[in-house]
Amino acid sequence: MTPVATPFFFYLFAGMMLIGGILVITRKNPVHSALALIVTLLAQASIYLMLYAPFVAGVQIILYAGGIMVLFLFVIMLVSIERSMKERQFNSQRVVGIIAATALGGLFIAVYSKGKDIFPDHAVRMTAAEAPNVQSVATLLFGPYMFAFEIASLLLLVAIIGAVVMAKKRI
Amino acid sequence: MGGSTMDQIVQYIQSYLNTRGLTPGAAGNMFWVLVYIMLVFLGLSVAVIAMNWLERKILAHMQVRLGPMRVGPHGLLQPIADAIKLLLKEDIMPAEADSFVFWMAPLIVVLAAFTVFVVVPFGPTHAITDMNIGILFMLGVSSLSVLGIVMAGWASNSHYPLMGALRSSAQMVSYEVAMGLAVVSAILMTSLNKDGTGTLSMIGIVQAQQAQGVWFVFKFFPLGLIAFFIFAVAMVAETNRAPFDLAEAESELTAGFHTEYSGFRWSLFFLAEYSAMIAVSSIAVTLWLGGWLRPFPNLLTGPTWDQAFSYIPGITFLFFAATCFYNTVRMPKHPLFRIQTIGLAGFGVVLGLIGLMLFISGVSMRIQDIFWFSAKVAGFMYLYIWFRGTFPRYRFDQLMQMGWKVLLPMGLGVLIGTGGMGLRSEIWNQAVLPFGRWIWSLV
Amino acid sequence: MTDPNTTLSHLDLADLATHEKPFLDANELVINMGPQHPATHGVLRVILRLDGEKVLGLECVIGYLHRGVEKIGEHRTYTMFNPYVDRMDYVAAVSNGLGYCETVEKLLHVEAPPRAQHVRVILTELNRIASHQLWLGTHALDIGAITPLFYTFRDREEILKIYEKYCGARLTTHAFRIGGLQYETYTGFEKEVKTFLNFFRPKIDEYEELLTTNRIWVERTKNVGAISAEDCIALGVTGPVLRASGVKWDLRKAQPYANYKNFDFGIPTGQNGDTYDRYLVRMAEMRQSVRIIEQAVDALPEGPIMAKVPKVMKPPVGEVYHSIEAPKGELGYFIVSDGSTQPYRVRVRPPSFVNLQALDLMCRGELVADVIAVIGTLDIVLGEVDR
Amino acid sequence: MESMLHITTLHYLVLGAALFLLGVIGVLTRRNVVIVLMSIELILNAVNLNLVAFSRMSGGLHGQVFAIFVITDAAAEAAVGLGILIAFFRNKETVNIDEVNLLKW
Repeated sequence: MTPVATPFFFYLFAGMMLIGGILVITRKNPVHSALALIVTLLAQASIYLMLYAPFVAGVQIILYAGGIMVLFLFVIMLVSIERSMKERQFNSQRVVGIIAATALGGLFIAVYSKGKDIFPDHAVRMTAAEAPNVQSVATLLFGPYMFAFEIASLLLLVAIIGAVVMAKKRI
Repeated sequence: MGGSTMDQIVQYIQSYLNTRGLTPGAAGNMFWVLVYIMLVFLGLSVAVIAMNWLERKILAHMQVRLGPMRVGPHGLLQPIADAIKLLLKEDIMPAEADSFVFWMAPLIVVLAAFTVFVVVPFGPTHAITDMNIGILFMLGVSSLSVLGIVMAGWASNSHYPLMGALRSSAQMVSYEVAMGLAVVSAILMTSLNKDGTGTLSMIGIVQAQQAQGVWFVFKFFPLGLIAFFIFAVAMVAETNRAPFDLAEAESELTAGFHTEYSGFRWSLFFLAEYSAMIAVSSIAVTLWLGGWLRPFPNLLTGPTWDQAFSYIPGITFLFFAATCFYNTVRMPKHPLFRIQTIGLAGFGVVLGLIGLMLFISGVSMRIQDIFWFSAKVAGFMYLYIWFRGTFPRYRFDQLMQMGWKVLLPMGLGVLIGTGGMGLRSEIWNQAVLPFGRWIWSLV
Repeated sequence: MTDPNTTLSHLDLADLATHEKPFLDANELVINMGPQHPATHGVLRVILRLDGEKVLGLECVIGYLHRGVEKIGEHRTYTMFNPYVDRMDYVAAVSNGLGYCETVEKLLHVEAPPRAQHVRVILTELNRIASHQLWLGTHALDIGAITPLFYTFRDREEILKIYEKYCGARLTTHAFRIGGLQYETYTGFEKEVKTFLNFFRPKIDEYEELLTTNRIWVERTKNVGAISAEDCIALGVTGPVLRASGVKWDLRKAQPYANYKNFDFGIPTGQNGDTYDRYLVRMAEMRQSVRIIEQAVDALPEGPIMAKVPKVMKPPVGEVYHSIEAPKGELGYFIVSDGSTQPYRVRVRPPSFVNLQALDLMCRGELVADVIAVIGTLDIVLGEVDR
Repeated sequence: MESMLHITTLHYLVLGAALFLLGVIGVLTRRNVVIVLMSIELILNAVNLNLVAFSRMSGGLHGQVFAIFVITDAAAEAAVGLGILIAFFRNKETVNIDEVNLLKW
C-alpha cells in the first residue's frame, strides 16, 4: 500500500495547510478562522498518512478536528463576537511582531539551506513503519514511554479540573 | 498500440480478480475502488430511500394509522415524490446568514456521513478498503459531522438553530466518550489471541470474532452485552434520534439546527442523518454482532449447513415477493387502482426474480456476506423506528447526566472488566498466587 | 449572536427594561416563542428570558385569537348567543354550553327537567373525557412521545361520533338549549354510550401503560413545574392543576349543579403539584367520568326534555354568576340583565386564562424543555384565553 | 525541478517552518484571544509535523509517540485556555487580549 502520486498530494495538502493557516490569522470572524484551522488540521492529517503515521492521523482527526475545534466553536458561540469584529483586528505591536517573525523565518531559511545535505536527498527511506502502525505505536507508548503517558493523563486531569474551575460561575 | 493499451487496461482490471482475499483498496486497484465506491453509494441511496418509506409505514402501523397510501401501491413511490418535491422547492437563505458557512454546512455533514463507508466491511473482501486504523477512522470522520451541525446552527443567525447546534454539539461530544470506551472494550477483545495483538481494522475485528468463535456481544457474558448496550444507547444519541433528538426537538426548537434550511439543502441533512444511522449501526454490527458472519458459523458447520444458509437470502426475497403478490390480490378491484395493482405485481416480480437469482450458487456465495451484514443493520434500523414510536424525549440535563454519570462509569467498568477477564490467568498466576503464597509464608 | 432585543417590539422592550438584569451577566438571552410555534397550542406567544437553557422569567403575550365574544354577547339575544360560547373552548364546547345555559336558567328561574339534566351530565362528562384525551395526546407529543396522540385521537373519535349522531355537529356542538334540550336522544343512545364506556375503560390502561411507568416520561414530568396549593389559590388557579397540588376542590361536589349530587364519584388529588401529578389526576378524572356516565345512563329517567321557557326571553333585571367545573377548571359566566331581550353585559371567567397566569411562576428556574411541558400540562386553549 | 518532485524530509520541514511562522505572526499580532489560541494550535501542529517527518526519516516511531503527546498537550491547553477565556469574558465582556492587563504593572 504505497502512496501514489506523492508530489501531487504533498503540494495539494501543503497548499491547503498554508492557505488555511493564512486564513486563520487574517480573518475577522473567529468562526471563519476556526473553519480555516479545521481545513489545515485535516490536510495535516492527510500528510501524516503520507508519512506512514496513520495512527497519528486518526488521532489528529478524532481529537483535533472532532474535539478541540468543536470546543473552540462552542466557546466562540458562547462569547459575543459582534463587538470584537467591529474593532481593530491587529494590535499595536503588529509591525514589531511581523519583523520578529520575518527574522525567525530568515533564521529558518539559513538553517535549512546550510544544512539541507544532512537530510536524505531522495525519497524517504522505507522503514519498519510499514509494519502495523498502531501496534508498534502502542508497544512504544506502553513500554518505554509509560511514565510520560501517565504524566499526560495526569495533565489532562489537571486541565479538566482547571477548565471547570475557571469556567463555572459558582462552584 | 491502441490495442495493447486496451489489453493493459483489461489486464489491470482483471488483475484484481486474481488477488484473493484483498479489498480493492488494499490491492491498490483504482478501477475496482471506483466501482466499489459507486456500488456503496448506490446501495446507500437505495437504503436511505427504503428506510424513509419503512420508517413512515412502520411508525404509522405502530400508531394505528396507514401511513402513505396514495403515491404508488402502499405509498411505495412516496420517497421519490418527496425527493422531487424537495428538489423543486425554493432554496431559502436567511438575509443575515453567513452565506458561505450556510452553504458549506450540509455538505460537510453529508461528506462525513458518506466517507465513513470507506472502511465498512460488507464482507471479507467487500469493502472499499481496509485500513489499519479502520475503527478510529470511522469514529473520527463521523465525529466531523458535528462541525457541520455547529456551522449550520451558527450560520443561520437565529436563536433556535443556535440553541439546537449547541445542544447537538455538546450531546455528540459527550456521548462520543462513552461510545469510545465501549468500542475500546470490543477492540480489547480482539487482542485475546495467541500473539496478543489486537487490531483496529474493521475486517480484522470480524475475523477475530470468527477466530475466537463467538460474537463479541456474547463474549465474557455479560461484559460484551453491557458494552454493546452502551454503544447502542450512545449511537442513538450520536445520530440525534429519538429519544435523544433534542437537537431537532420539534416541540421546543421547531427544527433545531436546520430550522432555516429548506429544499435541497434540507434534504442533504436528511440524507446525512439516515446514512449516519446506517454507519453507526454498521459499527455496532461489525464490533459486536459478527459483521458479515452468518448465524452460528462455528456451531453449524459443514457443507450442508453452508448450503442451507446460502438459500436464506433467496428465500427472504421470495418471501417479499410473495407478500407483494398477496397484497396485489387484496388490492381493491376498481379501475382506478388498476395501475397501482399492476405496479405492485411488477414490484413483486422484480423481487421474485432477484430472489431466484440469489439461488444461483455462485451468486449466493458472493452475496451472502452482504446479505447477512445488511440484515443485521436492518435490525438496528427497526430498533431506531421502534424507539421513535415509543419513547418521550429526554431533557438536556438528563441527557448529560445519562452520558456522564451512567454510561461513562459503566464504560470504564466494562473496560476494566474486559481487561481483567482477558488477563485472568496472568493475574491469577502472577498476582493472586504469589500474594497468597506470601501470606501463607507469613502464617 | 445578534442583539436579542431586535426581535422584540417596542412594547416588550419597555417591559423588559423593568426587569432587573443580573450584574454583568452577558449570558442572558431573550427568545421569542410563538405565536407560530409547534408547542404553544395555538397562538400563544411566550417571551423567554434565558440564562443558557435556564428560564429566568417569561411573559405571555396573548390576544392573537381575540374575537370579542363577550362584546358580541351584548348584541345578541340570549338564545342567539348560545352557539357563540362553543367557540371559546372549542375542545370542550359542550361544557361551555352547559355553563351558559345554566346561568341563563338561573337568571330566568327555570330548571331543566330531570331527563334533560341526565343527558346533559352524560354529554358533559363525555366531553371531559374528550378534552382530557386531546390534552394527553398533545402533551405527550410536546414531550416527544408521538404515539399517544394517535391512540387518543382514535378513541376521541368514538365520542365525536356520539355527538354527531345526537346533534349533527362534532366539535362546536351547540348541544343544549336554555331550559333543557332541543333534541330527544336518538334510538340506541344509551346502548352506544355504554358500548363506548366498555371500549374506553381498557384504553385508559393502554395510555397509562405507555406513559405512567415510562422512565423518561417520569423523569421529564416529576418535579417539573411544581406549584404549591397556596400559590394556586393566590393566583386563582382551578381545575386539575389545583387538585394536583392537593386541594380537594371540585365544583361538582362543592357547589353541585345540574344533578351531580345524585352521582357517586371521587375527586382525585395529587400531592406535589408537579406535572406528573397533574397527569395522574387527569387520568384518574377520566376514570371518574366513566363512572359518572355509567350511573347517569343506568338511571336515565323518562320525561320531558324541555322546561317551559318563553319564546322571547326577557329575564328580570338583575345579575347572576354561575360557574361549573369545566375540564380545565372553573368556568364562570357573569350575566347582567337590563330586562330586555339582550344581556347588558356578559363576562366569562375562563379557566385557561386564569391558569395561564401561573406559567411564569411554574417555569422560573426550569429549563426551556420544561416550559413546553408546563404549557402542555396547564391544558390551555387559546380560544378561551383570548375569547 | 527534479528536487520539486522528490518529496524529501526537507520539504516537510519547510512546510512545518512556514506553518510555525504563520502561528507566530498570529500570536504576536492578533487582538482576539480566540484567534491567538488558534495560532498556538498552529504552532503546535507545525511542531507535530516536524516530529512525524523526523520519525519517518529515522525509521523509528518515537517521533509519532511524541506527536501524540503534543496533541494531548494541545487538548489540555485548549481546554484551560478556553476556560480562562470564558472567565475573562464573563468579567470584562470582551475577547480583546490587550485588555487582559490586570496583572500588568
